[in-house]
Amino acid sequence: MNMLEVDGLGHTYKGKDGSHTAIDGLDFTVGAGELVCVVGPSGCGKSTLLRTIAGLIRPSRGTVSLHGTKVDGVPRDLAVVFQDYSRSLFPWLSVTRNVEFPLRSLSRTEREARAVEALAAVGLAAAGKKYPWQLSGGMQQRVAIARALAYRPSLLLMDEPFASVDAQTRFELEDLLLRIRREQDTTVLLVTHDIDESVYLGDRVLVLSKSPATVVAHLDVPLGPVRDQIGTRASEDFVELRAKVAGLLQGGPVSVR
Amino acid sequence: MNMLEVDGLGHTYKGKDGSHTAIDGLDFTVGAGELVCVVGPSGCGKSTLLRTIAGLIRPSRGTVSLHGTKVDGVPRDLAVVFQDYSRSLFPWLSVTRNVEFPLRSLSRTEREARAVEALAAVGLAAAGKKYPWQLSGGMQQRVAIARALAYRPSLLLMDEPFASVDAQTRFELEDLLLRIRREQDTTVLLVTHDIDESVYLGDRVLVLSKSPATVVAHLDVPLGPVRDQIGTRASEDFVELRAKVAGLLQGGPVSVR
Amino acid sequence: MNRFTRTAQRWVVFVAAVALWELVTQLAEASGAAMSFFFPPPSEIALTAKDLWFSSAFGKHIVPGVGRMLGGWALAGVIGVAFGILLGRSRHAMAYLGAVFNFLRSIPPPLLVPFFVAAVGTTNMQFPTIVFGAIWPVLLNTVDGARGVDATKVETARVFRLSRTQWTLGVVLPSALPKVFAGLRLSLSIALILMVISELVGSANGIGNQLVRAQRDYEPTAMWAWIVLLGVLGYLFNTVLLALERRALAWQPRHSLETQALATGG
Amino acid sequence: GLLGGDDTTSSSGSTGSTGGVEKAKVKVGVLPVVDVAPFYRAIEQGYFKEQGLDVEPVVMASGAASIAAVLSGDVDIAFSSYPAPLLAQSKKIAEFKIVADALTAKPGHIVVVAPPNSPLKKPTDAPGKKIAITARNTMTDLAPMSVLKTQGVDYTQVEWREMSFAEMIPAMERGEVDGAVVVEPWVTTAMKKLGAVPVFDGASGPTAEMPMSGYVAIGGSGKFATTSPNTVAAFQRALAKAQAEATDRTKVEPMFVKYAKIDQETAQLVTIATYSTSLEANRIQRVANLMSEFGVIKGNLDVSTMIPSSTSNK
Amino acid sequence: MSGAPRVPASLIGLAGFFAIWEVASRTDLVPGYYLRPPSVVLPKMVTLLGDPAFVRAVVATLVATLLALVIAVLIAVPAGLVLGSVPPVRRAVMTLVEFLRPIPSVALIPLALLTFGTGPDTKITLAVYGALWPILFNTMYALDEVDPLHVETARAFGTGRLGLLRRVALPSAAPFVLTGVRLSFAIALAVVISTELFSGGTIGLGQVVNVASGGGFNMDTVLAGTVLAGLVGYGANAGLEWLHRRAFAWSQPRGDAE
Ligand SMILES: Nc1ncnc2c1ncn2[C@@H]1O[C@H](COP(=O)(O)OP(=O)(O)OP(=O)(O)O)[C@@H](O)[C@H]1O
Ligand SMILES: Nc1ncnc2c1ncn2[C@@H]1O[C@H](COP(=O)(O)OP(=O)(O)OP(=O)(O)O)[C@@H](O)[C@H]1O
Ligand SMILES: [Mg+2]
Ligand SMILES: [Mg+2]
Repeated sequence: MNMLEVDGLGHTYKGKDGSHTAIDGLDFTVGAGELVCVVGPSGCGKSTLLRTIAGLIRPSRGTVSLHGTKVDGVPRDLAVVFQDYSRSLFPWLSVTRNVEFPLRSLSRTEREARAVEALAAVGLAAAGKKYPWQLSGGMQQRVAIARALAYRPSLLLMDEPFASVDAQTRFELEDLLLRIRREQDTTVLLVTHDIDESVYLGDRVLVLSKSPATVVAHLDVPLGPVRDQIGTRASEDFVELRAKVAGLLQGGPVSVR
Repeated sequence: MNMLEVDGLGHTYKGKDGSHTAIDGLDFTVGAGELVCVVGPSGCGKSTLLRTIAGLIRPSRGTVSLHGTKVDGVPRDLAVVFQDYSRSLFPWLSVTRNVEFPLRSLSRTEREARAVEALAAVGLAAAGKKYPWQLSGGMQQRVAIARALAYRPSLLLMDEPFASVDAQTRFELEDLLLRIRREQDTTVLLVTHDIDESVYLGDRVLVLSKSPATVVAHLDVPLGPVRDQIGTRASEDFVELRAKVAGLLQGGPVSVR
Repeated sequence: MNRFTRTAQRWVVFVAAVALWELVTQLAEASGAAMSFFFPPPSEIALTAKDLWFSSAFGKHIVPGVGRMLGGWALAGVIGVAFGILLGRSRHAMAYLGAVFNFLRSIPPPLLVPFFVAAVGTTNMQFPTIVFGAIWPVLLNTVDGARGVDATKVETARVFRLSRTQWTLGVVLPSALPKVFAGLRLSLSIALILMVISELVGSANGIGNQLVRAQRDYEPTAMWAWIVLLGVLGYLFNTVLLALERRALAWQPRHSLETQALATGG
Repeated sequence: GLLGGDDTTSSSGSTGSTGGVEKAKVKVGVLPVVDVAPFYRAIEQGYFKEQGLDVEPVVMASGAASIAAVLSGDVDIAFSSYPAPLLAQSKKIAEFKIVADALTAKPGHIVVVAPPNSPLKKPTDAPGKKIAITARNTMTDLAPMSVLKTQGVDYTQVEWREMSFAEMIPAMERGEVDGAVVVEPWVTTAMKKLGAVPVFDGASGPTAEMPMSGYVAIGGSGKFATTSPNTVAAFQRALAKAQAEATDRTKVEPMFVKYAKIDQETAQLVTIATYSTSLEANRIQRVANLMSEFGVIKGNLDVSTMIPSSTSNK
Repeated sequence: MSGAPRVPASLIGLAGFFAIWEVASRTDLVPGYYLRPPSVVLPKMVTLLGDPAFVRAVVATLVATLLALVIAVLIAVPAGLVLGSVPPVRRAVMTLVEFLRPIPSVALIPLALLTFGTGPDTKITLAVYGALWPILFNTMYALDEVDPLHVETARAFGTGRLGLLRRVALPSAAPFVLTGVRLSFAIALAVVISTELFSGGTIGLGQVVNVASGGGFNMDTVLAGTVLAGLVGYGANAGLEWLHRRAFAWSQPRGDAE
């Protein structure tokens, strides 16, 4: 069964001076345990899409269904890594407390264990006692990732989660995500600007058009469940898919650069 | 003559619970009109380096000199694109007003002309009247870039300026930066996590070590002043340099993936 | 900057002001200026104050009033924060209660005396008067702070389906806290002022009662001594509150403009 | 020259000539009480105009405020209950001159009342009881204390509670106080609203016919009372004319309603005290003596020094 | 307290308040002759508003309040900007300020009468003194909360100290400063009315109430004055809120789903 079903979804932001249609008539589904990458031009409506799925904004048109029931309000068992990661951390809580914050149903020790584990996974084992504003941009972003992972959601929405980390860390985090997805069978919807990343991570890649976003293509990525940074990226399939996505994004014929 | 001279630069953040040395004993110079890319692991101290050069924090050790005079306070003719672009925009000003903010010395019409030009250059001609919070992440980042460009500084410091835009836009902005640098003879120091980008853009690439940051290598990029996205990236020199930077960053021997 | 210069900085203006006060009043007295009777020099006030404050007046006039004032202020703080968060985060609460609160807030406390006299009687009205007057700065500032919770943080909280308490105490309250403290500091002095005003009616003791008696009995030195006592009390309570504030807001990257100034030497 | 000519001008002024007033425009600080009813009548009937005065009433909130206003020179003449200016004079704040006497207590004007079920039924009940007064060291506590003292009751054991007249009535109803010292129109009001009963009269025995209030000005070099004797005399003449008419209820009742905001019904019931037509130092001296007796004034105060030399009343 | 300007809901709230008062007064839960019910007070208020003398008094009170508020803003905002951004000055001045703040203006009335006379100067001066603090404190605290990155951005673009205050600190502090102004309006109104009430001398709502309460049970007039003061403050607050919404649309809360 489909975990997530998006049906005729559209959203228009209303303002005093005119309204702005961010997304329009989006249709797609995501199966349970799938990892779908979303790519699209800047400002096309990817963040808006994630927000509607998370139930944070009520779409102007269409529906989002989770497990067959229509989303109305924030669904359970959901975690989001926001694009604006620095603002999504609570400045009055230390890094560890930030990660522990959503885990209120757990016992204290379990909470701590989860936080320590998640922070170690993103390479921030030593930063637990610091406050968010004492961290670099990339470190803050990793705290936000650690918080989402520690929550162990069944649906994980990530909005450009690796934008601010260096290449090396990015690779490690990508592999971390793949591993966790395998282990916990998490469904992931991940927005990225890195075409390579979308192909490397995704079971499928959803290509969106310019604003208002519509679905341009829905590509399957037949690279198998286990991937590795060097082998996979060097494979012919990978290079071909990458070029395909890039071409779709440019809106022109597929060209390899 | 050297435009920028960094000499034994070190900075230690002091906190209630211990202090943290972000950078230590950095030495390098940047010639006038050069474009130097800085790469380094997340949290190594790149943003701290830019802040000391901009005179926003006083370094604990060492000096920064511009045109041979020691920096004390914010130097003139400087523009910064901050990593945390969304917070660096003023929420009470419209996009156009944000871009006009630093152009106080100009006449009103000239200010407006510059803002319109800069916004058009980053592809936001239509967003001038909106407020920053009505924009997507990537659009906000482009506003911050437009603001810095409209200022026409002689020294431009950019902290991961293209992290939140899609690949296509990123290419366009990279080329825009190269063009402006050529036309206005701007000296640019640009922090990036994208190794390809650092090689594509830079006259030189400065590779920093893990925290506390020290200079690992200072690579010349002999790709000539005019580059193009398809040709340059496909060139052998490019691929080789890219691999070299990646290797240096990993701290191990150079390996090509 | 070392401790000593900081302390010196803290007191230099105060000491200069008192010195000037002394000088002016002494000169006025010496020249026999008309109103000098009502403006005694601070040295004289200090002597009277010593006798007045540390006599039996302490237990009789100072302690009960100050106790009421502190209690009233604390209650006002709790109510103000609670309603502030409610009104700041709930459109409905604001729609229904906002008007009533704005109406009540605008009634000058002395005009409210009839209500309190009617409701709790003449002798018991001090406490409600203090609470009623001291609520507003906390309430309004809390509303402001609660409404100002950053949008991304609101969304983060909603995504993780925080419980109501966690949302209120863990997100809204901390982000409103700096503004709450601004309100609490304003309320503190208002509570002290209302303590005095409320002691004008129906009471046989209290600083306000003594102050007005000194006024009526043409004893300006005593009157000034009571006024100075209010200043001293205000200063003391404020100092304690500031220490509390520093602890509660320790997480803040202290204070942006100040650190800027320090970091760059000006 | 001004000081030298004082007496002659004032005597010529007292013959009724209006040409001699030094200051035609006079500001008078008054309170919204029954004591000033004749003053308003004098304005309404043009008695001040007859004397060449243009009198502007400035309504103050309390005797103390009125005194402060006259001290600062903001008003030329201030109405006040006597204790305040006498106390101020004894502290040598300024040279107070009593320009005119306003009201003298008659039985029923200042009364200690108690609600019907109060334990305070007679003067001897007073010790240990809570009794509401407007303020300490005013007529509201001095007069009853004096009465109690002469009856041999221990007045020091009374617990005085300070509040406004309006608050005394609900306070008595709630039993917060056992009684209250009220003056007209509140005596009437308390009886009407609460069925309050008089316990004893505040103006009886030692305080019978006690002067309650008057009009004061400031003397001394350069001050109104000294520089404008003719004006003072003119004021006295005009006011005296109205005070003399005040024995006629119909002439003061409208003033009660209009200026003291007493409702028609109550106004018809209030006891009207005596409005003095003369200014006698020895009568007012009784107030000073009363204040000395209870330690409000330290030492003795000679009220005769406070009567301006130009006084037209004998 | 700005929010959805839903008139019906706000009226329901106010109506509820008056209903409770009416019931309390009618059932003699409180002495009804003393706390007159709104059904008596509100008509009385309307009657009084037809009396030119009363209207003059209300206008006098309002003008004094507004004048005091304007003066307080002109003093407190610049002072708050300086105190909030120059730590040494802040340290030096705050000690004195903390001594002065808790001194009630009511206690200063006699001294003010002696110094400024019975004219409107007294009440305006005292009202300025009372209204300064909320504006000053909210300005100072708002400066503490200015986003450091805004400051850094402006500084990086060569903005000087004054420019920083005017172009960054002031706009980002402005919404909270306006909240301070809303607090201050009520305080200025309270001080003006209290001064009229306790000192007299000038015409005003406070004096009307004082005169009324001196002459027997005119509690209807007293309460009408009280309700009117509340309505005046309510109106002023609504105006300031409207200003807030207009001027600071950027600071409106976001992130709540409708
Ligand atoms: N205000 C601060 N107080 C204390 N420590 C800080 C502060 N700012 C940064 N640091 C620390 O200094 C180090 C360097 O931070 P910086 O922001 O310069 O890193 P960066 O190289 O820009 O990293 P990134 O690529 O993730 O942005 C980090 O370890 C961080 O924790
Ligand atoms: N609160 C808002 N009010 C009005 N318009 C908005 C608002 N938020 C977003 N928009 C508009 O909606 C469009 C889509 O925004 P969104 O943030 O979803 O883009 P995005 O795909 O995430 O872009 P990016 O990759 O740059 O983050 C943009 O054109 C933006 O201007
Ligand atoms: Mg986005
Ligand atoms: Mg950084």
